[in-house]
Amino acid sequence: MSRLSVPRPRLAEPNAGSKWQAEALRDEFPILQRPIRGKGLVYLDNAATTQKPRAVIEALRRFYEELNANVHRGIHYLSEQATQAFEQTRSAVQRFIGARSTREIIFTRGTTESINLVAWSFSRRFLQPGDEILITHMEHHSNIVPWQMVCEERGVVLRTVPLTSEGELNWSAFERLLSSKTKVVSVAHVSNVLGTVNPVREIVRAAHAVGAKVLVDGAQAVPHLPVDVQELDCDFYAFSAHKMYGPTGVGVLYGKEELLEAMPPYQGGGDMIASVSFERTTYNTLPYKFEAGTPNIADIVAFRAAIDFLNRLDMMEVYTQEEKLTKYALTALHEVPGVVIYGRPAHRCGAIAFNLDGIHPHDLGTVLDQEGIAIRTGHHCAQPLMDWLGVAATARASFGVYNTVEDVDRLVAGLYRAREFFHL
Amino acid sequence: MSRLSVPRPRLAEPNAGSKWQAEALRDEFPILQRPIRGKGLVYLDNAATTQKPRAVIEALRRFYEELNANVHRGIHYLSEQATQAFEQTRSAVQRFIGARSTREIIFTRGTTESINLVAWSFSRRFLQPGDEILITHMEHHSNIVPWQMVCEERGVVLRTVPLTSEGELNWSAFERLLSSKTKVVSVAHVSNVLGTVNPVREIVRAAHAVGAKVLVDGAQAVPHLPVDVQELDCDFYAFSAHKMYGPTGVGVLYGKEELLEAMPPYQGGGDMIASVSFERTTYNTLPYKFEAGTPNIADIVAFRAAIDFLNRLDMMEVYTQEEKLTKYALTALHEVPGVVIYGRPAHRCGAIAFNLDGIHPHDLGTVLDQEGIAIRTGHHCAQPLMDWLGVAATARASFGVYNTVEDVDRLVAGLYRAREFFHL
Amino acid sequence: MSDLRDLYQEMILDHQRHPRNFCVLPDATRQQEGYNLLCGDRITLYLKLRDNRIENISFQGSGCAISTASASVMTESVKGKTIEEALALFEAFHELVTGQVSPGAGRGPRPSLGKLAVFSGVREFPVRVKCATLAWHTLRAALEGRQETVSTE
Amino acid sequence: MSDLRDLYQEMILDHQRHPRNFCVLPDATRQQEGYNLLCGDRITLYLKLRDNRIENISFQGSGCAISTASASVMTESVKGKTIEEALALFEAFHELVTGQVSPGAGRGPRPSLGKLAVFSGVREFPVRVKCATLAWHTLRAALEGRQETVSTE
Ligand SMILES: Cc1ncc(COP(=O)(O)O)c(C=O)c1O
Ligand SMILES: Cc1ncc(COP(=O)(O)O)c(C=O)c1O
Repeated sequence: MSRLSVPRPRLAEPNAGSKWQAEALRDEFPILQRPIRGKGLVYLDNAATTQKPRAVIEALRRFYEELNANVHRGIHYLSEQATQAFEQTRSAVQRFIGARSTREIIFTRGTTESINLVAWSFSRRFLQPGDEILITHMEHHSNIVPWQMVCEERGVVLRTVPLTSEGELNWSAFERLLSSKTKVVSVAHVSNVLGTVNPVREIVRAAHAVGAKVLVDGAQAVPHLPVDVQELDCDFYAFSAHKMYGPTGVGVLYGKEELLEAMPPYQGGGDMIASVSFERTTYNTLPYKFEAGTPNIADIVAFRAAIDFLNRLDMMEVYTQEEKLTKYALTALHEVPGVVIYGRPAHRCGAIAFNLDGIHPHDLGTVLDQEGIAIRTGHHCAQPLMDWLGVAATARASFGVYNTVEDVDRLVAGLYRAREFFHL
Repeated sequence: MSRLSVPRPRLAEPNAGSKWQAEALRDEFPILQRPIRGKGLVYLDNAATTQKPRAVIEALRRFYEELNANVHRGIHYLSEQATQAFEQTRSAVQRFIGARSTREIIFTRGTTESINLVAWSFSRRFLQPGDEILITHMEHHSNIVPWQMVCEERGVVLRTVPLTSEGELNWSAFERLLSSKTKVVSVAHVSNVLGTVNPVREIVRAAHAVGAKVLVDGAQAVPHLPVDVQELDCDFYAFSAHKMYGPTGVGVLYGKEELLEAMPPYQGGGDMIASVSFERTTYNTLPYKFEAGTPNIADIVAFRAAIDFLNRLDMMEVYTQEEKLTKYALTALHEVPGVVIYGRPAHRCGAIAFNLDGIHPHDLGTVLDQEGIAIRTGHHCAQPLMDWLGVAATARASFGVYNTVEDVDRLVAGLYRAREFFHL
Repeated sequence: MSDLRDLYQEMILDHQRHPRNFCVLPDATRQQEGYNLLCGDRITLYLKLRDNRIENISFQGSGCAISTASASVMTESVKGKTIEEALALFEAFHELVTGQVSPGAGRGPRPSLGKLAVFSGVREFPVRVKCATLAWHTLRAALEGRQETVSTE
Repeated sequence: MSDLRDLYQEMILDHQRHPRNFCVLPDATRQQEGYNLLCGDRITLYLKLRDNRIENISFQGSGCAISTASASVMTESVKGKTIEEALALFEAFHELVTGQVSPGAGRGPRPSLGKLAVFSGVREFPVRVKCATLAWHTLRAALEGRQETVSTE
């Protein structure tokens, strides 16, 4: 294949001096050892969900084999141990994102539930008809629909910040849309399609200047960047464990304590109450006020192994290494005839959205799948962004810590194969 | 100890002709092999959460090592396989509880979330100020607080059916409270404290006669009884996987299709929408309309192993064997001086609540824990029931399929030990 | 890639590149939207029905090779057929691509599939079944006179 | 069961069976409720403060052996002490039962624990720490003049 005669960008060279090698991490991920359709798995669907290191899978097994019990109310040994392990994850999360206190860390099912919780509870306490909520044109459905529901219910107005032709937030439009009516700005830290990293610190500063609170959808940021919520000064930060090498069914909502204190509870049930009578029910303190019912105990305990894993890698190093790989991939993809890459943000990470002229992304996905290459195709739960891009769907390759230059090369080879197959 | 000279009730004899022996099942539960405080574990806290058979733990491991991917939107092999496994659990649940269609099976985090979903969504569509919701005095907080929240928000009135001195639903009071104002009756199938089995079929019939819908909190029923939602004819049925040998973080809401169709979605986000634009968002079909965001995929897949396990045991046989063990335990506990057992329902299963005169349940719990015996002590998230019983707290022993006559004997020996220890 | 060639037979690629009856039907008596959640594909179907018969049919929209070719071949296959014949053909097609008899299937003899047989490879690609059946689901909705947009998944 | 005897020392059992200062204080200047979510235990504390000093103190309520004995020994220990002395004693007690210096702890020398030392066994029973400290948390709230019910957990 002629492509291979093109000299590789220098970026592909082994990272001398880096703390770890993506190649070496692959051993820790059992699924990467398994053949898919007779070939080695090239997993480039990390923005949908990441694979899990052995340490996480083992932590799950160990919990069920050695500690399993319900938490918070038990006096017996297992319950005490399970509660301790459970709360240790909360502390680990608190440190991982730089929150002030474990009271600010609420466990949910995922980013989607975290955003719904805020939309529901914050609006009940703080929003009046005529108030405005500001989102952007690059949001995931999870950061659109909950706000639409709130707007419909409470007569609040949803406004949308347009994008530049680069696929970045249009800052002057943002400033124009921001006003004293704006009560909430809810924005992705990193776009799950374009990979755009939004200037969250600046957004927060501008929003706070008009008295608005800021929710950051960090689903695609936490796996790729060092995040410090105090530095960002955001009011809420939402993310999912399953996108950062942890188990499915666990999400985090960080919220500033004084806001969470002021907000009414979301769901009612066990654990979130201090006392119940038919006359009067009083609610528990933070964070339990927002955690009704038996939580996803085992997965929350195992989530800690994922955080330990990322801490060991060092998030700054994760960012640096993935940045190199993304640049390599962008260069390599650009060379493939007919490839269109969506968005050219100055600051990006995680995902690359593209199409191959003359091949529907869905057909491309099927061809690549036959080669053992897993990418995502479709609207990526971001239909308004698709409308803005003027396409029904795109292909998307998204990276994790175990992805290598070879993975990118296999993807590129797959694209050539697809062109050939469809007689292009 | 004199107790041992009392001849054992005949019930303790090996169950000739039964399909399986609790003793034999213990091998399938790794945690039961581990010593607690130097002794074999006697786990009698099953109403809080059950232990997990190896098949469930293995299913989790296998999912993460072989199939892990996000569901519903992926075109690649892993996503296709994960989606298939995920939907197979839905079918297994549908068959397990006798639902008409998989569209009636919604996955949640647990019973608590299932009830919150109905309280929120049903009330929005169907409840007017002045309407009444009827619960009972034996409900778990999860079946009280969500309704209190709805009542406060929508001007609906919460009414409570009192209990008989036996700890059963006071039927004539129930009939008196039921009226054309009643729009929802929400009732535990089995009490998590008294073990009372409520006459759900009769409740449904009476409620339907006045036009009310019935939600059954089945958290403590599904692990112990054969449940057929079509036979019960209830409108909603809620339960938790973690109380029926499955993983934490998974719940089920069964709902009649025409009701679910009429109800607005609960949370907004990915998967629950058909299309999103800033002007107009349309919702997905059932059951996805109620499943926003990435679900707890791995645990839902592994949940199927728990259902297979229970199917293998046969729920009728589970019921029969546990009934014998419960009778044995009741007889044995009654013989211990100073034991007070709460409730004497004619039809019971699962849990036995009791106290030992002169010893606070919490102290009792600590003494038993030193013997490797795990029971629960406290209000069991049923404070109104505690108030009705006139106690702040009770001890509770609750059974699972792996509990044996020896477990009960160890509990009883522990009670004697506690009496001795506290100089009674 | 032998499996892939089973899926994308040459006739399918040809219909994708040159879809037949790909136009608006000015004298259509029915029009129906279809939408595939998975690919984001959309199709609009135009039908001219007369005396219980599909006198003319066309489609428009954008989609993947499978859904475009399926719509194209479908229009050719059902043109001139009665409603009953068209529905029976859908059942046969559904069985072909899924390996399962469709829930509403009648008991009569299966009609001959003709050209539709080129879609037999879809059976090995379960996630593509929705692409292959989108046009057909849309057709059924149109024949049953439903109003709302049909969506698969 | 040697561990158990460390927890339930005879003096604790004695105070549980015969709690001291277990009554309502008619001339109390402050009254404070405390509540332990875990056991469902409730305590009401009555205080007579004069010139920054706990002139008299009593309690009522129902609880487990640890919480009852702790409340009983506490009333004995703080009676006659100044508010600062009582709070310093709480810090020392907290350290005794948890092994951790309490967040608000001052830097001065630790006061002598006296009888309170019988609660040293609690440290090995983390879930019982809340029982042992309920009375103390309630005392602190009373001294700080807070209104709401204190709850541990
Ligand atoms: C009767 C009853 N309802 C509801 C619940 C709540 O279940 P979960 O905590 O799994 O949401 C429980 C469990 O404690 C229960 O026993
Ligand atoms: C930017 C963004 N926000 C929100 C979500 C929703 O996350 P989850 O499905 O885990 O709730 C995702 C994941 O797809 C995402 O990429």
